[in-house]
Amino acid sequence: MDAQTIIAKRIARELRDGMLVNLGIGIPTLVANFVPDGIHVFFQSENGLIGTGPIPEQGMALPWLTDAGGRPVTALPGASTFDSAMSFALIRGGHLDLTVLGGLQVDRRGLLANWMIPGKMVPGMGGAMDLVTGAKRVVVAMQHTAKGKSKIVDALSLPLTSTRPVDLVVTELAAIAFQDGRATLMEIADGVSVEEVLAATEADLFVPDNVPRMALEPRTEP
Amino acid sequence: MDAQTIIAKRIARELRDGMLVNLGIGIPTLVANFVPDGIHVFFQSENGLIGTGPIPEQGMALPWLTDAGGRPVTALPGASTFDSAMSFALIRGGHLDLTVLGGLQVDRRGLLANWMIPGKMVPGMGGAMDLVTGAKRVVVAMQHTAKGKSKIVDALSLPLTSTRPVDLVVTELAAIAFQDGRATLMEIADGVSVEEVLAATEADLFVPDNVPRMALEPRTEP
Amino acid sequence: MKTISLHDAVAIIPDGASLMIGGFMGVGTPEAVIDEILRQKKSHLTVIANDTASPGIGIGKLVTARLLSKVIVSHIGLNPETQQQMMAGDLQVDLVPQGTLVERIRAGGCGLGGILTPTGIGTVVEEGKSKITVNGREYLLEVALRADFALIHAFLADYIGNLAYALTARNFNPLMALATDTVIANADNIVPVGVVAPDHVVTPAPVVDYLIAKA
Amino acid sequence: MKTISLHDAVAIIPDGASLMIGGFMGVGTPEAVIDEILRQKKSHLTVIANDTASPGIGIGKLVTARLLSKVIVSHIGLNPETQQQMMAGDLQVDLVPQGTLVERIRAGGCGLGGILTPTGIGTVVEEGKSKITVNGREYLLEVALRADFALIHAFLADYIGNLAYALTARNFNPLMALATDTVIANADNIVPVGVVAPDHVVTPAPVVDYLIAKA
Repeated sequence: MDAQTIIAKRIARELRDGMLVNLGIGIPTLVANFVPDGIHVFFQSENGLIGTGPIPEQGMALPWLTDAGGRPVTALPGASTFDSAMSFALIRGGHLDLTVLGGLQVDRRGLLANWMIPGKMVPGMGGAMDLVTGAKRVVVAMQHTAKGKSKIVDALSLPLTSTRPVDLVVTELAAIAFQDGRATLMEIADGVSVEEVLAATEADLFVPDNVPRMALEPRTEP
Repeated sequence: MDAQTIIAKRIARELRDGMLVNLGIGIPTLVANFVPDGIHVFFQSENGLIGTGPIPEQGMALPWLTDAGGRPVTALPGASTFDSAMSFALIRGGHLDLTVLGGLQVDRRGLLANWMIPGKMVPGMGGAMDLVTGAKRVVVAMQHTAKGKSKIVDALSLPLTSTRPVDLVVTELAAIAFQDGRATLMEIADGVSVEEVLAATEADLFVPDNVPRMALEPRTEP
Repeated sequence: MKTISLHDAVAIIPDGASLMIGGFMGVGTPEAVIDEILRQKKSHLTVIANDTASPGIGIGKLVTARLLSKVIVSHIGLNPETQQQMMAGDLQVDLVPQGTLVERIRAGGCGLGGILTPTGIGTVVEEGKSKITVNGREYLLEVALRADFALIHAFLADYIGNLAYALTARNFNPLMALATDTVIANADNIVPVGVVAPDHVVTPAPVVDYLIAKA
Repeated sequence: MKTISLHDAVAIIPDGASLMIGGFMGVGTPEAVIDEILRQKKSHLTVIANDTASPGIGIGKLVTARLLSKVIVSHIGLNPETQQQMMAGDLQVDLVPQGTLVERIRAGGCGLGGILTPTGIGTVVEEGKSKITVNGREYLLEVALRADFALIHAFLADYIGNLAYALTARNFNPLMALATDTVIANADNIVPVGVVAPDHVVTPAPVVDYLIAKA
């Protein structure tokens, strides 16, 4: 299984029935492919849609029904559309149960940097600062390392997204939770040892006595 | 002609084609009866309606299509309805061309008091403070005196509605404009002398050499 | 979102709760919910709403039954009983300019701490508030307002909780539906999911906690 | 409201004007108006919008043609030309969090001086701004934003200027339609007055200054 699929399947296990969820561009988008049967999740696109459905079949796209990347999507029965003020009222106002975003770096306390590399790449923060600041639960989906360097760092070298720490980081190696300013190794992926995770991680991790394997199969509870 | 009709007919001459207008409860409401032929005015009700039409015919009222006093109205073709945030966005945001309100007192500079008589009558300001603060033009419709006392006073004894002075006060005796902090007697009603107006007015009025009669017939220009 | 009986919805509300109640002079107020609050004799309530309607209508019924200890409203002029209880010191009445009230509620629902408005500057409304100058103009800082429960009236709901409103019964309802911990909606009509066009939904389903089932 | 030709609508816009342009990655941008701005070679424009789309789409065309001196946007990641012109110092790019941008535009249209948001606190976004504590939480004061012109795309207009939008093409359009001195709307369909239900109008006619006639 490739890294992206591992990450997406694991994060899909965070979904609960009735949740309002925002998925960022990239790996987070893949989470929508693994919603467990029997639960209904509302996916929000911050461009003004709740009830985002799959990519339309050939010939059935509409240019003004798109995701936040501008790509055509469909709308499920019960969808709603609204202006950008309502969209960010939902995000900033605490109505969003879960946001899944990409990350460039996460520090030992869970602080996230994901919107620019000074002098190199300045995409802008888009909705990321509001999402991290306002969502009830923030999950980061990212590869554990980039060019051999850990993305889970002691201190951020890139500009901060929000002073609100993220709750969970899921990589192809591990699931790491951030609570009370401390990073805890919650789960390790199949075929990966605790030592390998620690070696690939710059930040100090608290390692419980027993670290379970990362489950990837769909949750069956509602 | 009774005092209310004189006032309403005179204020109707302030209407121009395409204006967005809010009429308060009481005498201001009557202005809608005298819209000149050939012009189209948008009447806003602050409870969330543009395109307020006349009172419905017997048996054709709808309990959830009402004016700001809760009385059934009709909606003209091209009407729109919206929430209270949009309603006051229009009012506070400078989109309202004209508001016509009742008044308890107006002072020599045009400052209005119209929302409470301490210890006696406390209706609350409702939308009045936003309307006076935000509308492009503010016209007060009121009787010139109450219980023999002038309502156009030197200094307000009642709580202020807004620091923004009104533009015009129309009574059954006169039209008085407020500009640059000064009250000017613009027009006098038929059968009334300048001296009678001055006698009925506590505030100092500037009286031009020639004070024309208050015209009440509909304007014919657009 | 849970579908719930009228009785059970109101039973959730404890005495002393703060309620945002939609409506403008009773139009757009969930009248059945008001009647059930009376029947269950909830007391010491704080109500945030545009007005207290008139005796016998909407929030006016709660005033008459003396179930309220405080109201935050823009207007009480058409309910003499509110004025009498206020003058007698039995009911605390906080009067807020209507445009300020709606923005304070909206801010509460949108995660904003407050807004700057020119309304009220230089009047009794400014007492105790900060004044902030932006681009040479002075504004009052008005802070966000939230409550425990929102009592919402809609014209249409679908079975997952999307709401649409009718004409002037919309007013404060969609704003209040964002600004409380628990949102209880009562709709004139409940329709199958997919029947309301996405562009015509005003309150998206995920913000509604309870939809009152048709009796 | 005046109905006007596409040519005449754009001719009103002077060089150096500030424009709010609806759209999100080009979706909901009045593409025909963009093309006419290119044809008339308006220059030194300031654009306030969610993003600069991609090269060849919407606002991206204005970037490529180098007609802009400044943009105030939340995102430029999908337009490498914007990034290049910014790095080269040819284009001033003010990056604003999307939720803050939309509230600043809304404040400009609603007569508010600004809003308090938690977004950006503790980040580079807070530089030079006031921080205000409300109920123990710190907020940034973000001030209202207005522009000279709004370029609005609607799905439906009626002949007096009421506008309705389609699906995700709504986005910033209705907010910008309140926040500028002059509002120019281009609609896919212009329908007789009375055909759009009052509850389905999103932008009320009186705020629209010019409606572009169908060619």
